[in-house]
Amino acid sequence: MSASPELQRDMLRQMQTIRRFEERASDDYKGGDIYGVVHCYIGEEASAVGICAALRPDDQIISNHRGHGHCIAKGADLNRMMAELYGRVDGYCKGKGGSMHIADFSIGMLGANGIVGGGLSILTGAGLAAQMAGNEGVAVCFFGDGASNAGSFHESLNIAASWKLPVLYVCEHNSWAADTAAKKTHAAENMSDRAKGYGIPGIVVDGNDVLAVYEAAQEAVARARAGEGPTLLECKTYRHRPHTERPGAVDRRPEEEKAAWMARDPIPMLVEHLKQQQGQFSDEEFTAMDDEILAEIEASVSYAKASPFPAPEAALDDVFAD
Amino acid sequence: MSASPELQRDMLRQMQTIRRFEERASDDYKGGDIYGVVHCYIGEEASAVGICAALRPDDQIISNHRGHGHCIAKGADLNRMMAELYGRVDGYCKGKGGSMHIADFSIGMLGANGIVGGGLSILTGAGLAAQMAGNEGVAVCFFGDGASNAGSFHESLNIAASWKLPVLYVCEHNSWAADTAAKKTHAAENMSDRAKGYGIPGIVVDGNDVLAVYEAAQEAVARARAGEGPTLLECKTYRHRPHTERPGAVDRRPEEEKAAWMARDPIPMLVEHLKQQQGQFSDEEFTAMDDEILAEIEASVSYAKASPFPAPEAALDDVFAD
Amino acid sequence: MSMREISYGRAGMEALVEEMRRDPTTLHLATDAPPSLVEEFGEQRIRATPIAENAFSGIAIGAAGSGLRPIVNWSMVTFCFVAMDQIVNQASKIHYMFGGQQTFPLVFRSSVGGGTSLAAQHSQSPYSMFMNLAGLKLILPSTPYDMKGLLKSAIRDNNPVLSFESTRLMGLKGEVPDEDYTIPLGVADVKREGKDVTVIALAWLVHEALAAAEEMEKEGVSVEVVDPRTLFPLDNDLMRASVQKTGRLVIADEAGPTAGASAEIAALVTEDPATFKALKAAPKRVCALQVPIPYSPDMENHVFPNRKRIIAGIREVMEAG
Amino acid sequence: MSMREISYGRAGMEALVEEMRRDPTTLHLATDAPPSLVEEFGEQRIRATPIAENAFSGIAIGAAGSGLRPIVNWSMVTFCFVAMDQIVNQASKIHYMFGGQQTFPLVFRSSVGGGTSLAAQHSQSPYSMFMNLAGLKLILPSTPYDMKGLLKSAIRDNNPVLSFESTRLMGLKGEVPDEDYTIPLGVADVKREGKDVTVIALAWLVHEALAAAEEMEKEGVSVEVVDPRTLFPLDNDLMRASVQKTGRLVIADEAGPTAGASAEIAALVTEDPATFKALKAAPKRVCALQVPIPYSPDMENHVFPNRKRIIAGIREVMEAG
Ligand SMILES: Cc1ncc(C[n+]2csc(CCOP(=O)(O)OP(=O)(O)O)c2C)c(N)n1
Ligand SMILES: Cc1ncc(C[n+]2csc(CCOP(=O)(O)OP(=O)(O)O)c2C)c(N)n1
Ligand SMILES: [Mg+2]
Ligand SMILES: [Mg+2]
Repeated sequence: MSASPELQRDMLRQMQTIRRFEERASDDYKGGDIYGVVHCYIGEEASAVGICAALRPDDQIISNHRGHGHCIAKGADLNRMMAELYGRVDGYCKGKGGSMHIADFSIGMLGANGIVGGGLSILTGAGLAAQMAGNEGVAVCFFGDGASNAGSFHESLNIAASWKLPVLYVCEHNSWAADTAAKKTHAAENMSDRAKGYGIPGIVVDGNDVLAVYEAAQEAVARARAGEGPTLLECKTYRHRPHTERPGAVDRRPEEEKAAWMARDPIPMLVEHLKQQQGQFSDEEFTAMDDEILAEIEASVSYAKASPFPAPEAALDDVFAD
Repeated sequence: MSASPELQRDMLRQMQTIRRFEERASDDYKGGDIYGVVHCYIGEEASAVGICAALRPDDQIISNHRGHGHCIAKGADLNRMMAELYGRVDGYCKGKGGSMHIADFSIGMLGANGIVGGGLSILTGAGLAAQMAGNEGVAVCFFGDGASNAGSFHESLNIAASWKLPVLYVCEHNSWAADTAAKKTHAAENMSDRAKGYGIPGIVVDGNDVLAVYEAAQEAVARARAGEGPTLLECKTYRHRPHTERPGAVDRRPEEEKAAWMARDPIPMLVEHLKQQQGQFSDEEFTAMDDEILAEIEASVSYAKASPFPAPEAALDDVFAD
Repeated sequence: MSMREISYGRAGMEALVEEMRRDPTTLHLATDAPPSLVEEFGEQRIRATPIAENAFSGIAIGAAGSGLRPIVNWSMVTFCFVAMDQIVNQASKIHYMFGGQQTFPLVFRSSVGGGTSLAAQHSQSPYSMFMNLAGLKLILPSTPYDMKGLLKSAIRDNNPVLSFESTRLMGLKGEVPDEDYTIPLGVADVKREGKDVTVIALAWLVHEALAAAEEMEKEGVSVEVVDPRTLFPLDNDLMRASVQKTGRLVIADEAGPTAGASAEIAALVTEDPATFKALKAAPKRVCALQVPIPYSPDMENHVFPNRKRIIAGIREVMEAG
Repeated sequence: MSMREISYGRAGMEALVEEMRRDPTTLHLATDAPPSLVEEFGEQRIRATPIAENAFSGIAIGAAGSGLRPIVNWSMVTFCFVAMDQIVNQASKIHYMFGGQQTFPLVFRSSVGGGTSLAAQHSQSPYSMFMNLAGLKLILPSTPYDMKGLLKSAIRDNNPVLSFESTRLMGLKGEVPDEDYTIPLGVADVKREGKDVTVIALAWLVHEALAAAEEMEKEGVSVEVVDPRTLFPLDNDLMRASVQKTGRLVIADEAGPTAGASAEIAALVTEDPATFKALKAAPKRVCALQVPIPYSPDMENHVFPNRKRIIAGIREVMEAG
């Protein structure tokens, strides 16, 4: 099913929200209000948004170190996200997690994860729980091309395939793992070629075309809901930023490669599509939408700043559940 | 290149040696002279023998928990093997290793290994060393269908493929991992289907036909020596025995399945072939060969029994190298 | 309470089966699906996994975070090193790093120790590696009674619990109540009362310590044998109280001493000023030699502590002060 | 000896580069191939690996057993948990279980500690987990001088050596000789002499202990600061001699106390009868709180020990006896 005009606008709004959220997070990180490390998803928004548009609210997702986009696409609250980045008590993790560990189990967002490949099996367990609950729930794992070379990828996909778990594995292939080019670390062109070895479908999609991602996701999700097992979906995409926002971080990627991908920015691509397909969408409308988003982001920063830092002794809480 | 008549006889001798060695090891284990655990390779001899026949003496192999066959095929000394099983000072590991840890680095046998999947990356490192030495050496990893589902399989094959390492990965697919049927733990029929995902050849061979194994191995080894990278070779085979020789161990494998494979015992298959192809080979010759082998095995047991147990305090030696 | 004699291994199985009957959200993951369990609970709840400890441990974490109560059996503890990322980076931290928003009730069972001629890769007692982490509970039962009661508590606990089960004790028989019971995590047990010296012993060594105590009694030395039973939470109070009473301490563990549970116990006891003052002699660790475990039986036996070495340790602390 | 000031991080890089120049059998494996290394040594010897720590650690073991001397950099120590099977079941046991027939010279480098707001999965000091194993050497340098000298020894050693490098110290400057030098593994260093109390401190805490010692000097308390430098071999003799001299012991470690290096040191010191007799007060551990590391800076700081807590610890043992 192709996306309705309303859905397309919603997707555009989400993509722009991710972008604006991260631009602000990057600024405030460089300004010293956000600590540790920030990995930006900018340039890859179509993947999270296209996939999550195909999900039910009670479906579950898991993310990696580059998690803001997945959180927002699954419906996370910007205020609590920003508060977490600011290290405040009202953050999603009460300031214990930071950028690499935002989670909201109440909306089926099972967490960003700081260990590459760490989320693959955890998410597969969520898929097992969905299967056992018999509620046609689906679980989606987002991970990078780098993570696809980790053992957990293999073990998880193989188990999910054997058990026909309702899981969608989304490889966001941005051609780099930190400063190492993908072509140095795997010889096969497409990660999705690996699906065959597990007896499941492997599909490549233009990860910068949110509508294409959405359609591919719908099919895979339908398969999962129908009890036919997992799919490996590979979104070819690119990050616009260096691996992290650390000032002075070098970016070893070739300029031509960057330029070629920048020219296929998923947000202008969708704006253009909306303008052409629907006539009625205009640059003015986009600007108005963007202004609303910027106001939301500003509000999230105000929320974060108004929230207190946790008491130092709060470090001792939450080691164990009751 | 197909095997010469002499080579075929050598291969038959090796296969029968493996079988007789293990029959004796099993007896002496049950008799209390061998400790811990013994995993028999009986029924799978064609795999080790066919592969190793394609190797140079300075090529390297690594094995798993079911290692006697690989050791013997690579030319290990029966006396020192038996002495190790007997836990004596003249054993390959001075009694420190036992059945699951026989190694002879001097002949390129890098060890049996008690951790499923543990040898895959270690052997890949031997392949890296061969590549860097530039001596056209090849490294061969033997592992089971069970091990193929471990993360180390994926990580190792991917790296070997990326770096074009001179490695041959031999999956001995005997349809069971201990008491769990392979069909419960992986959905794809052939492990070799996984090769495509790494951009390397994946080949299935009748693992009970030593000549077929030998020919497939030669091709893969030639590829490796020529710098063209690794191959995944899957030998379909079957063990005649339960997972271990522990008395009273249950064997959950269906009787028909066992019977079908027993009828394709690799040793009679080769004997038959020799008789038909070469006319001159007879049952009498085979019996004579077997008698010689039995005498060798008997000698290895005498050697083992004559060797002293290590002093208890020897437990403190060999923790570190100088 | 009416009692039955069952083995340590059987006690573990009973705890598992009874808890699986009690709570339909439990499920079992292991490379082997025992037929008796499959028969009772079905293939959905008794899963035979591939040999992929890292993934099936992670799957257990994810399932736990999604409302199930998985029980994983790694079999030999050494197999869990393949899964260490999931244990250390995920299971132990996941409740904390997400600010406590979700609970992860799960149990990882494994067998520890040596004495079976299985050599270095199948013989280890690495529980102390998990003690330096925060976020895992750790049980180490020494009797059928403790096994059943502690494992039930572990399954009912809302946190990841590692159950270390002694290979040497699998066949050991002991009394177990017919009725349902649990043993709270964090409560040590005085396995024998005494007044001259405290032996804090773990798992198999509890029995060696009891044998040593018998022996020493003949010489007029009264030995108190304390079994911590859980390594986290660790019952400091009981251990310290015993040492304050006796003034002497021997610690017996099947693991090597270095940074082991024995080191932690020695540190906990000596760093407490009141207990330190009460100590009449330096505490003594009676542990395995700090080597990998060798195959050949005489060498292997030489590596492990036993009642004789415990007796020697007791004599040493008795003579010292 | 002519000296230069360089940073701790730079000292590690110099050790690596000089040893790679010295020995053509060395090679470097990490998920990142630093351009400067690739330029000097080429892509054959400086390998960029996939994010597959388990395999590339195992590859290092295999390469070491086949005549090479691999140096692996895991980057953050927490990434090595993915590779734990290769470290525990293979690297630490492989020389032993094969009866010593082959040597495995290899180094695994990683950075440890916290203080960077990277939260639980990127902040840990788990060295004690490797101390309970046998078969691994462990270094933990605290100064540029020690870093360079110890890392060179590690690279030249014929055994697997884990190098734990303190994140907090990467920018710390210190004097390093121009000439080639090594520091033998297993020799502790008295970083400051004193007579009233011994502080055995690890890595970053060495500097906090030195600052604490300055402070205490003003109050007339003479503090000896001992840096073990290597956790295996651990220099028992020097540590015990220092405590026999001062009669008081504080142990400072950035890791949590439970079954940590601090527990082992406490046990080693107190179990020695002569040192035990010399102790005037219970030994005191000043360690991180036993929790995963939180993100927000004030909470994170609260978790870690520092000079203030060391001073408090010193006061406590001074007042006790
Ligand atoms: C096990 C592990 N090894 C290394 C790292 C360091 N690291 C963090 S992100 C990253 C690159 C990940 O690449 P990819 O999976 O392609 O995701 P991307 O960053 O491209 O989105 C690396 C190496 C880590 N976090 N975990
Ligand atoms: C990591 C790990 N998990 C579990 C085991 C226990 N185990 C030993 S052999 C075996 C089955 C191996 O099956 P496969 O790889 O197919 O080899 P086969 O025995 O069939 O030759 C298992 C589960 C182990 N040794 N290591
Ligand atoms: Mg990437
Ligand atoms: Mg098999």
